[in-house]
Amino acid sequence: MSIVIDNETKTIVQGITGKNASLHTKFMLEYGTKIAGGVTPGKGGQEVEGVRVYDTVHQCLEKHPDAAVSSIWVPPRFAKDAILEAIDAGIKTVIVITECIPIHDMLYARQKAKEKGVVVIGGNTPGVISPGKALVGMLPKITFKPGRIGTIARSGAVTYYLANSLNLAGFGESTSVGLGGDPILGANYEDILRLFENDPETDAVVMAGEIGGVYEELAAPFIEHMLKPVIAYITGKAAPQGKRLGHAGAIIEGNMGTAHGKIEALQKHGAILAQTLSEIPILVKRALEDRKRQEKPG
Amino acid sequence: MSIVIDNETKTIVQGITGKNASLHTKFMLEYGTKIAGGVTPGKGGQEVEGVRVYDTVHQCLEKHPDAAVSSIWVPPRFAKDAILEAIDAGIKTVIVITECIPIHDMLYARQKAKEKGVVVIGGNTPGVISPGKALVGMLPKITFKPGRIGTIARSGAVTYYLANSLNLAGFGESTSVGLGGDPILGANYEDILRLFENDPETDAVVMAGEIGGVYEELAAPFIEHMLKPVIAYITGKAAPQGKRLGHAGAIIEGNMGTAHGKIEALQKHGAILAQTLSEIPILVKRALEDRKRQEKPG
Amino acid sequence: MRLYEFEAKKLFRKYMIPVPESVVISRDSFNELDKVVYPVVIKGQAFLGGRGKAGLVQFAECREEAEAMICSILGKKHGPFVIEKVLLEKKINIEREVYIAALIDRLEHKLLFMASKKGGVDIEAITKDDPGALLKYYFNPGEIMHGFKARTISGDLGFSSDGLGIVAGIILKVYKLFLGFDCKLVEINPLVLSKDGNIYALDAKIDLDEDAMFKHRELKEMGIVARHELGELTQREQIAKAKGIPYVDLDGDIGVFPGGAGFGIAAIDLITLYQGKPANFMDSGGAPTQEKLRAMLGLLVDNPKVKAIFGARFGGISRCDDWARAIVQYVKENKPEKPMIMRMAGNMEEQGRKILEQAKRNFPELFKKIKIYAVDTPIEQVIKETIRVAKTQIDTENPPEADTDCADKE
Amino acid sequence: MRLYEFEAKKLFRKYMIPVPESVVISRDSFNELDKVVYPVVIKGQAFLGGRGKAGLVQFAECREEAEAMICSILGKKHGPFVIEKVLLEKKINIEREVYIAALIDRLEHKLLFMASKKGGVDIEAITKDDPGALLKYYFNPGEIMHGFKARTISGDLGFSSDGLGIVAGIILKVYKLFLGFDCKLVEINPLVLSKDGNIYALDAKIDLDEDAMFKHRELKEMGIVARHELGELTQREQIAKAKGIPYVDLDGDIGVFPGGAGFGIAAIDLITLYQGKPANFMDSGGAPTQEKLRAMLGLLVDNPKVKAIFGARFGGISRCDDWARAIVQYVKENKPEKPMIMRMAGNMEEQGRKILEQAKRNFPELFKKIKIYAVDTPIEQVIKETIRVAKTQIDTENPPEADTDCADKE
Repeated sequence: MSIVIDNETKTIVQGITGKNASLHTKFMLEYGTKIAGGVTPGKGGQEVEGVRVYDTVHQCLEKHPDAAVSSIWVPPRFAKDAILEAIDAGIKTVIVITECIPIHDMLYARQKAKEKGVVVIGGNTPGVISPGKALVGMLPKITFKPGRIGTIARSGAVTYYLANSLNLAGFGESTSVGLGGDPILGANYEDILRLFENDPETDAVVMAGEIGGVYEELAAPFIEHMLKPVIAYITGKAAPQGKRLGHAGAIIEGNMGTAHGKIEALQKHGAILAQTLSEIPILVKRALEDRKRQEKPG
Repeated sequence: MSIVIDNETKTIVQGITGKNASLHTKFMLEYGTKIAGGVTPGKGGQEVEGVRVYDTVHQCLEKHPDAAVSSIWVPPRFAKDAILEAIDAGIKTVIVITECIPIHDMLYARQKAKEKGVVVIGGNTPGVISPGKALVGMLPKITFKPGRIGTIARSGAVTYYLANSLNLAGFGESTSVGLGGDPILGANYEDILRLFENDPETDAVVMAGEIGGVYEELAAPFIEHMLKPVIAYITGKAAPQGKRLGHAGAIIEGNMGTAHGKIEALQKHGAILAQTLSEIPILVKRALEDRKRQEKPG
Repeated sequence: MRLYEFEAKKLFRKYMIPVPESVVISRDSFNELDKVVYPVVIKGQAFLGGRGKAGLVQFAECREEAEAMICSILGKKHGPFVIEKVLLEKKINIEREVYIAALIDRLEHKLLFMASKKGGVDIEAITKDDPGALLKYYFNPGEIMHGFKARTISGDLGFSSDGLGIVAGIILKVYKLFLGFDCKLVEINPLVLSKDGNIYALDAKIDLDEDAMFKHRELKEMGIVARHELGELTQREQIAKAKGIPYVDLDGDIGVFPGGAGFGIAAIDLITLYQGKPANFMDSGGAPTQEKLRAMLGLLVDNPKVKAIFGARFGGISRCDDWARAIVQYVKENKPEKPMIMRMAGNMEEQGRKILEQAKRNFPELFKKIKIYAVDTPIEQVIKETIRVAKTQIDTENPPEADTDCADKE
Repeated sequence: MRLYEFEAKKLFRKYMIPVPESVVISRDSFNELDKVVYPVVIKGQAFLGGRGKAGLVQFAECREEAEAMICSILGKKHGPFVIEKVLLEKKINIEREVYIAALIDRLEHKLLFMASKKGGVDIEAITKDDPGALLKYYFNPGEIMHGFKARTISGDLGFSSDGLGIVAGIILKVYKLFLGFDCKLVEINPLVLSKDGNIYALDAKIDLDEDAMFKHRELKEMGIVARHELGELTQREQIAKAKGIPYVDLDGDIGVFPGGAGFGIAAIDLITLYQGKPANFMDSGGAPTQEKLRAMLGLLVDNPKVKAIFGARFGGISRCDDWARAIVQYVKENKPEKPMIMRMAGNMEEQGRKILEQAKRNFPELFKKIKIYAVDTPIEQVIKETIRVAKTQIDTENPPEADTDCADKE
């Protein structure tokens, strides 16, 4: 079974009647993702791509009590409320596609999720894909191939480039997780690294980080305790201070969030650093071979 | 050891510089109550009856970490904050003398106390006395005599009359607890009945109730499980509907809080009902004799 | 403290909870009728429910009809209360009615939002037959209501499409008003969806917490001041309130001059138990001043209904000597003729007794109807004697015509 | 998003946090000097700290002195920022100074109130030597601060007597402002007790959350609009913002036309790694419209600094054919002369390629400087070629005089 989602996972789409959400509902269905229902307040009873729309998450769960994952596609001003609604209704994993969620809002929703033991991924995540099994979010299916490398990145585009680099070199992905580009994230690198470390379908992990925040630094100590190799790629070495680069979270604020700081922390704790995208599959290959050699004598 | 307070208990007086609080600080000290310090924001460094005043409960507890009880004498608009301060500082029992605390304020403070396992008595309690040992509040010492009857009442005056009736008949009090006349109370009858039931220094309990609220009704089922006799005296049989009789809590609202309802509930669960104050010691005596007779053959 | 429907609706408007257009009319504001559009609903303003059955809610098609109906409603009694105002509201054609309320659950010590699809009728009656018809949503004290919760409730009430969000918005506002004004209850029964697709709070019930009114100055500006939980204060109650004395007028002839509130309640019971009729409830509070004690006595002596006064002091915080001094001074200044039967015990009892005996010796005529017992006389005996004495008083002292301006209007 | 001190103090006034009387002066508002009382403190308004050391804080005893100082400060550079405004404040005689701040702790995901007795100096420097000098009080997200907590903090700061309550009041207001305006940081360093017994926020630092500004319309009324975290937007950045394009001007000559934000950041790194200089950061967002894609290209083509454009599309949500169509239309309409080296891969790659080849055939002259590689060419190679091409471009295309009105003012 893949981490986060697999082919049995039943999901909900909150904000399904929105333009992006309805388009990607179609793509998700095409990929084989099981969608139990959608939710848009006031539009209960409609259908989107054959998926029934409900007014509230509660109403959707009454009809589909086995739905365990919800993805959030609502505008940022409604994101906090939508996450809280999913938590209150009993959803166990919330994947927040919405970007630019106000920081205090996301902190609040994150806290409530922690109190209830709910996993939140995002905001501003491109989603999660277990290639060949299921996809929640807006990752393009064409980019991913089934395989045994786990990937974690904050950015959507970088998630694609990672997979593309790996695929060109003959690798594939067990699961690719987008953590999200917002400044406050539900799940962080350590949460997902932990899942990959325990995932029998994953041999190595590629994590891509970028300027802003301290999530990469926070995860670094955990890497030391991992048996599986972690290849890290950090972007933003040439980024200017005090300016937001697209992602709401990608800002260097004072000394916090520099690429240098992240690279230093990761290297110190045993991650293998890649300088360019093309270098990544080479480092993965080398790490897996090293691991094999080490295992033989032992 | 007596319930709630005894001669070793170290207490704090919040709002000590007020007129009533400073007068009763004097009386409490005369009675032998151990007062660690007083608190009035902005008056730290002063003294009241030889008791040092601090600006905050935290500052007082830094100097007197063994203080476990605090009494609250501040005006009603500051009561919620004062109770929360005591809880936050680590006080384990808060005795709220202040009366007419807004309902939402008291509900909030009560909830926080429950979360932290703090006992709150009151608001609008006349206090607690373990005769001959300690007194927290404004109960007049002259009225109480050491003995083996526990008393619980909402009202101050009724607490005195109960003790007076008992004392004239040769009884005395193990502890007398005023629950308070406000509509929302921290401790209720059941909480204190439970303490008396487990108190080796108490043989029987007299509880006085009055119109308003449902605290008497809520306690009734517990009486059935008690080994010690409970003599109950309920006032307000002749009270008008919808009018507040002195205590903020003493209002019959619709069908809630009638004396009739309380008497019925208590009688149903085995309490012995007294019609007048003079009847109380007679019923106590009879109940104790009955108990003794029952114990002999057993 | 119950508000009139028209007062509650003022608060609704403040929170943008939709109510029908309306005017309030009393005997001296009939000219407000000029503003009314017909058909109109006329509702007598009362503190109790059951107005429909009592004929206090009527529909008028034209001004003549309205005037006649208003005249028939104003001055009518509903329970103990006389109708003094009517609310005239645009008539709404009802498509659906539901019930919503925010209140304090005193058993659970939580905040409670209740909703039912069965609005417009007595909710207690409905839930007796069908407990499931009343939905309950609990909140911790101080907890805010999130939008999704309001939508969930709105959905549970059966609203969908545009109505879902509109009703959710009203639910949020009701809850905000409940928290914002420290209410004990905010109830809308019914909340209606009109045939033309609008949503209105047709009725409005609010119970305020009198003890929290200091936080809400704007209430005074809106003309909402302290009253009983149900009903206005009498003139004498207003005087007492101004002096800081908790005082309630009752119907009898025994003036009650007790110590604290708790014993005040007990005294009323005992008087009633022995077939007397208490004229009042009163509470001295802890450690009353001499001035306050004299004012308390004055309220009883000046009440023409009162034939005899029962007094009790358990000297604790309030000392017996202070109490005796206040009585002596009051009697010397006011020379009351009403008999007073009292008991004094407790703290400083001996000193108090000396003060009273001294006064009796010096002014035997003034004190001849005043008796003060000591701790060895049971309180019940003192009460019985007061009742007996009251019965011996001639009734000319208390002409029934004089009642109306002070007593509760019933 | 950092506010200027004078902007932060406007918000302080709104929350009744006491600040000294002041006026703001820029080159075109010298007449405001008429309002000033001397002695006065003159403070250059900048986005960075260390203003004292940089000579941006001065004291004037009279108008002549003030005018001279203001002239010396206006136009000065502080870090990359030019001083365009000064704040003139009544001089306060300081008895004590402390530090307080409310902020988000991103490690703990909590709200944090910090306080130190050592105010008025760089708090980071102080805590390096003496970590205990900085007191920390954590709050859950959304949690309110109770009065007692503010008094506890005030007491921990060493305030007592009247000061205890006054400072506690300011602490409460700072925290309320922090929550009320969705701030990332509200800092007062120093908060001072003056020799005449008053308390003032002498400095004021606020970082707003740009993504929460939609909640706070009044900011716009106060003249506070979106800017960089530190620093104002350039003219081109403002144009981009108006079109909904995340765009940041950088200093180089390679225009960057990437896909998402994450790869945009990576592209800047790679260009720099290979000794090129990126002219910008840009982000198309997911599934940009044709119109938006053309506007993005326009921003680069119209920038005189840009010598060559590097483009990359990983067709995912945004399909390669759409991307190709936008480029073809832009080129046909605008006939740009700048070389463009791009890579297109992923979803609908084949269709995209056909569109481009067709256009190349039909308009060979227009497309002669445009190269589009496919998935088999590593992205690094495309970048290297772009850098090489940019170096061959003659400099007349980019006369240095034209820079000033668009580029970041430094």
